[in-house]
Amino acid sequence: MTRRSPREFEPEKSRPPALLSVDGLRVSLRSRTRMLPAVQEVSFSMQRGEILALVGESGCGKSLTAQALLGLVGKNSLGQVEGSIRFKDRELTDLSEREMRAIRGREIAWVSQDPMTSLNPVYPVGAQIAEVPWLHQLCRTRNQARGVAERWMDRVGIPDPALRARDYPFAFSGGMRQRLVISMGLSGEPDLIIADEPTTALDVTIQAQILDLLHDLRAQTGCAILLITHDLGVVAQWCDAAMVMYAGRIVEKAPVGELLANPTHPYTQNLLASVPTPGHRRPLQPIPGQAPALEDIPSRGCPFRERCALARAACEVHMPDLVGSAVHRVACWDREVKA
Amino acid sequence: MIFYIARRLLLAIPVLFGISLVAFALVRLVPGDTATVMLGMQYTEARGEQIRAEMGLDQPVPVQYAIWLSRALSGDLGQSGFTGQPVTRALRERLPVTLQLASSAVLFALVMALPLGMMAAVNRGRWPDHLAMTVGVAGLSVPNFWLGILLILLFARTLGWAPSGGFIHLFEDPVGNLRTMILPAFALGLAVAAVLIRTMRASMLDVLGQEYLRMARAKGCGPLRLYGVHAFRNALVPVLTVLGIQVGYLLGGSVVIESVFGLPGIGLLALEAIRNRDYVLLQGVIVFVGTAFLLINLTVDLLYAWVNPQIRYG
Amino acid sequence: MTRLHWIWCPAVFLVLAGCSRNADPVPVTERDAARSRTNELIVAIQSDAKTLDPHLATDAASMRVIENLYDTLLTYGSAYGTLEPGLARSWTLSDDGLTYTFQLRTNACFHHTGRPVLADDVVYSLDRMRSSGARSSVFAPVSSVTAPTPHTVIVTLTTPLASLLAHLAHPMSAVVDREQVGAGGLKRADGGSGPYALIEWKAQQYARLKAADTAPASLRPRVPFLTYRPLPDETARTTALRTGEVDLLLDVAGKDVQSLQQVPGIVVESQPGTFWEYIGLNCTRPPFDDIRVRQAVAWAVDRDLINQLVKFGRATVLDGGPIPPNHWAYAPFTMYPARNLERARALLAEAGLADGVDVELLVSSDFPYQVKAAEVIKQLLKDINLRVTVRAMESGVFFHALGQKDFTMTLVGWLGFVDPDEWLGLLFRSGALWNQQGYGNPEVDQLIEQGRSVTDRAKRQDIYRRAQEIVALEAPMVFLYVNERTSAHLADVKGFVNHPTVTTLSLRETWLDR
Amino acid sequence: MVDSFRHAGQPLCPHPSAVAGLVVLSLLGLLALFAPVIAPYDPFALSGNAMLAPPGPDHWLGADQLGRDLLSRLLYGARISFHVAVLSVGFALGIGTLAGGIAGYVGGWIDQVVSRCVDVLFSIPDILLALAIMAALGPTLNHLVLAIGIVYTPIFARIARGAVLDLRHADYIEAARSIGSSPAAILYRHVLPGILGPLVVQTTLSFAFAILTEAALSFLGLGVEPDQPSWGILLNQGKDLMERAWWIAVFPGLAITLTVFCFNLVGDGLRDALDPRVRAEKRA
Repeated sequence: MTRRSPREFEPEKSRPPALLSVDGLRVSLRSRTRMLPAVQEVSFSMQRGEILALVGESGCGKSLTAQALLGLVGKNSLGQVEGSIRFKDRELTDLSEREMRAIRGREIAWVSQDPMTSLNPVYPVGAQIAEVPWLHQLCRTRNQARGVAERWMDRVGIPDPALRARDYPFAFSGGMRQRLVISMGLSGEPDLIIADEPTTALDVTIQAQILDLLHDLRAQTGCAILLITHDLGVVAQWCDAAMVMYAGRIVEKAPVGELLANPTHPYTQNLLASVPTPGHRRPLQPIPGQAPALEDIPSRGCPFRERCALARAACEVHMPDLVGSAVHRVACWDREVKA
Repeated sequence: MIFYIARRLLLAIPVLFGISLVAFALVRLVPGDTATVMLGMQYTEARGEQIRAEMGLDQPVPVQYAIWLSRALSGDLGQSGFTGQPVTRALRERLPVTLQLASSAVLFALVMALPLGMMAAVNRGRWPDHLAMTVGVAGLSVPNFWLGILLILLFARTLGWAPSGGFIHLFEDPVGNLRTMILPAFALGLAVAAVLIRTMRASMLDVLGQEYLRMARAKGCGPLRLYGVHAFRNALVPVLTVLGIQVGYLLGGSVVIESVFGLPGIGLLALEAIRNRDYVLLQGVIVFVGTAFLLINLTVDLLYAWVNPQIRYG
Repeated sequence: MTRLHWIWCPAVFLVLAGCSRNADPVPVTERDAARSRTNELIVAIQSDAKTLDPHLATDAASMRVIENLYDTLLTYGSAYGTLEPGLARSWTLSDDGLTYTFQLRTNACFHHTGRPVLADDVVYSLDRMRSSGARSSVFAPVSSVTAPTPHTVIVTLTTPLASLLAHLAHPMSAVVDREQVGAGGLKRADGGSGPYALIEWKAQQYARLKAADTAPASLRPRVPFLTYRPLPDETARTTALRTGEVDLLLDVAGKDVQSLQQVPGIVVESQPGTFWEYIGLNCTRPPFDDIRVRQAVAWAVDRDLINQLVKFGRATVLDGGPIPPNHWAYAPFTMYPARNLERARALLAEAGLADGVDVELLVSSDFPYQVKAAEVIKQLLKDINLRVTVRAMESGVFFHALGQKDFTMTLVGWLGFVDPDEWLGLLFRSGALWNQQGYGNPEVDQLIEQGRSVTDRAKRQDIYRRAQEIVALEAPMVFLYVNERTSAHLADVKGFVNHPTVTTLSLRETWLDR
Repeated sequence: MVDSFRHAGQPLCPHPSAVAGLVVLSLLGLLALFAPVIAPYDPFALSGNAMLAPPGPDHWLGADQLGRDLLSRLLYGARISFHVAVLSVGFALGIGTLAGGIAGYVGGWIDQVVSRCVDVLFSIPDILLALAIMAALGPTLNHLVLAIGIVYTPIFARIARGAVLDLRHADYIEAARSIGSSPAAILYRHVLPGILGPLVVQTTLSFAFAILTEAALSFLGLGVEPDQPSWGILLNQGKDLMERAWWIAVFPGLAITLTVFCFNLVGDGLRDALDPRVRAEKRA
């Protein structure tokens, strides 16, 4: 908990208009027989320069939320997106695919989960990075684009970029590749970067380097970062605020300090309890059971109740709303008890 | 890279040796020999022996093989027993036809298979997919000689759009040449197209699930760029491998197709050699075709390396 | 970044493929000098020539090309059975019938060397034919050939040979250029002095000829270029004629005659030919060493049915001897008027084969109509318990097997040219080269000898009638039918004469009305 | 993550096309088996009246030049096709699997020899090889079986060798070996089931190829006795009569196409069902 954002956290209402505000986002996936709701009732907003974490176990709908923001689901028969995504005063759900394309990479960039597979193996990396400014007409010539690419490679810490731009992805180590992916995201000079578990595939020391890099770049360019992770340590160290997601729903949302100090939702509490804390010797408590598969998510009631020690009759019937203070909201019938 | 090629070439040597051995042995199992066929009804032991002696066929078989092999190594495949023409010259005369036939068939197969396979993968489970898969299975099931006959009936006999056989040299009459080649190339290429459609679809499906493709979409690539640039080249890698394997089919199939369309290529040469019991020629053809097959596969591997940079440097 | 060069790879491949044409030594100018559809006659043939050496050629395709490249001492007249002067402008026969004296034309020159054709060349060629050629046996009675003057050739015989002139007129009795023979053989080269000279022969594609500059103006063919295109597929051949890709088909299959006749702009000419087909029965091997078994086959075969099914009824059934009705030596007798199973069974029973026997019927796969006929015969002979297995072989191996008498039963054809000796002497004389049935009857041998030495046509007719009766009765061959000879050409091809034999000598007088 | 969701809840596809192929094949097999009962005519019976008869009430699929009933000939031809396919593929399967299995299991110089032989046979195009073998042996049904069998042996050898090599070091094989099972028992009990999947798939697909090759060889005149109603021979006989009697060439071609098509469908279905690699890919 050493690093904090330069700006202290402020209540939402007093801040300038949000960069991104998501309201009632619902993503359904088509199965053979019906539409399965994979993401439900997701609402949040982000400011410029903010690093927001989206936390949860794998399969809870984090990545799907991110892809919905990029308009990568719903434009085909596989899924359907409902709700509102406002980005810089534009309603993204109303945009055509062509308009969305102009936004992707240019205004909202994506840094993907697995650097090992995110780079196209058959093209030199420089060309892949240069593709972004070239596609979005940030440069007039291919040479300029190449220059931009090399500059970004340099900025993300790749030595000798002019030479290495001509290399193919397999010639880079995992950490280097993630840097390349990040530089690919940044080369369009976006306002929002969605980083989908950017460090899971890397080992711990590299992890820290990459997150430091993201952090620094945020400071330099002022872009916002939506960091998707399952790692609370990462959240604690690098993020401003965090949302905890379970079975497609946001169950708790708070500034990072508040969340860590005062976890309210039983799932959040369990999550924290299952992570070792340096300096504190206590037994780790794994969460009993496992997150439900998409088709097993109960159609009503709280999806966590099966694994929750505090489950009660109400949990069987209704999903609690996300309520609470302006900064700390939680969706649990037990919150009154806690409070 | 050079080491890679050298290694591949070295590995090919025992195989080539084996091919020559098989060709030599097989050809000698064929009842009747060049002398008997040349003399036909006028065959007598004495004259047969005389001709065999002239052609060195009176030597013990291992000796014949040794002599033949040593000459073959210096590029001399001997002389056709029947026409007296050097085998290499006969091959050179016929090669352009087969080469043109095979490459036209490949060209046709690629032109047909790559877009269809891609469309099928992109529209998985919908009608373009069903169409492509039906072509993919049906194309493999239609006997190429039957297809050739039907094509002749339809386009040559009924519609009169193409000649029903024979060969016109490319440089003598390019249009005529194209007209003589188009039907056989189609008949020969359909099965290859079928295989390639299936391969292209499968590999495209594989590629479409890859992270770098989602990454490319997230960069703002449109479908053309996405499929045409990012997915295409990756999907091509298995297609090339399969194409290399198909060369064997092409060389074999050209025997039948050349016979149906009366194209004077290597395949027809092989049939003539069998018909005339022309030992030297037949073993020359088999060795040549086997070598060509190996070399083409080597080329395909090199192409493969070109498409897939990891191999290039590895 | 978008690298699409690979698209061009196959295309480049294609072009390269086309580039690797073989380097023929013939200069391009000569190859294509002003050749066009108005001065080129294109003839479709069934297969490519095997050799251009007249003395070695035995296949029809080779003969077709060769006969227009070479001169012979005499040639066939356009009326069947007549002979006309060729290289020899006149000839005389000594009174004892043993010495022929030929006076040669003085204006004949070899194409390749430009040398005039002299008596020495004739001597050389005849000696070459007698010693090693495919037809050496027909010249067996020739004791010597000499050239007393540059334009006189004397052929001396040991016994009179009535058929000598006809044998000399055979297109393969050609006079060849000795220097060309020495220079590497004639298999792929032109050593002739005939009306056409070879420009280019590309295996399986074409053999291209042009009117020889060396020929005297009066003998120059009217069509400057003559091209032979091998089209092995029957369908491809007729299609090529319909689309005008070729001008002339020399052999039209029975099934196509009717449909081609209906095509406007195509002229179909048919007449009885001299190519006849038979079942050969090996008289040296059981079961056909027994004359009764042979006769049983002759009675069991339904010639009309085979003719109908295989030849579309267009052939002429041979129920007597093998010489066809259009020939002067035709013998009007009937030996097997109709299929008679009772007789056939009775004969077999007499031979102790009432339960039948297994036999193999050898045919050449290169002649599909003979394979079809064999299939029919298999079914017909089933009725008398002769269980036939049809075995088809490529013609080369097939003819070798015949020559070695290594067969029991075969179905094949024979092309008679002009002299009856070519029908009977070559086939039925004991020990004759083509007598693969191993048939021998002293009386027949004697008749054949007589037929050769007697020059009077009426006498010969009687002799050959007797011989045919014996042969038909003893049935070393079961004669089936003689084929129609049908040619088809575009209507603007004029002056071509459809000859009963395979000869195409009239190409010299053919012209194009374009 | 979309992908992991994509096919969730989708039941394992039962391959309707493969089932259809199997049904048609069984039907064809029955027709072939009972051809003598079903066929309306003796397939060899000549008839001057029926010569080139078009399809009609007397001859459903018409008659050929010798007046033989085409339907009857096709039915008997199916017997030849199936006979050749089953025996030749059986030969290839037996010899190939044995050779490949031993090569893979024993390794060493035996493996080298077998592998090189396989390479050599692979390098000669199948039709050319079969042609040369047929020319060497002469055209009979048994030789046809042998020639096609030899041509398709290397593919089985290669599959078996690859599979055995993969399995040789698999844990359960090591375990079996460590408890002292004999090599034969290991091969039979452990290795064979492991390589069965790919072999079954290849067998089915090879049936298709074998039928095509038989037809091609017969078409080129290097197949069985020329009066036998092999589909390739029927086609060859029909090709010159296309204009007068299209049915002689069209129906045998359709028969070949249908049969091969069905074998291919079944083979594809089996591959999807049996090959774990493909199954995994499909899931992905």
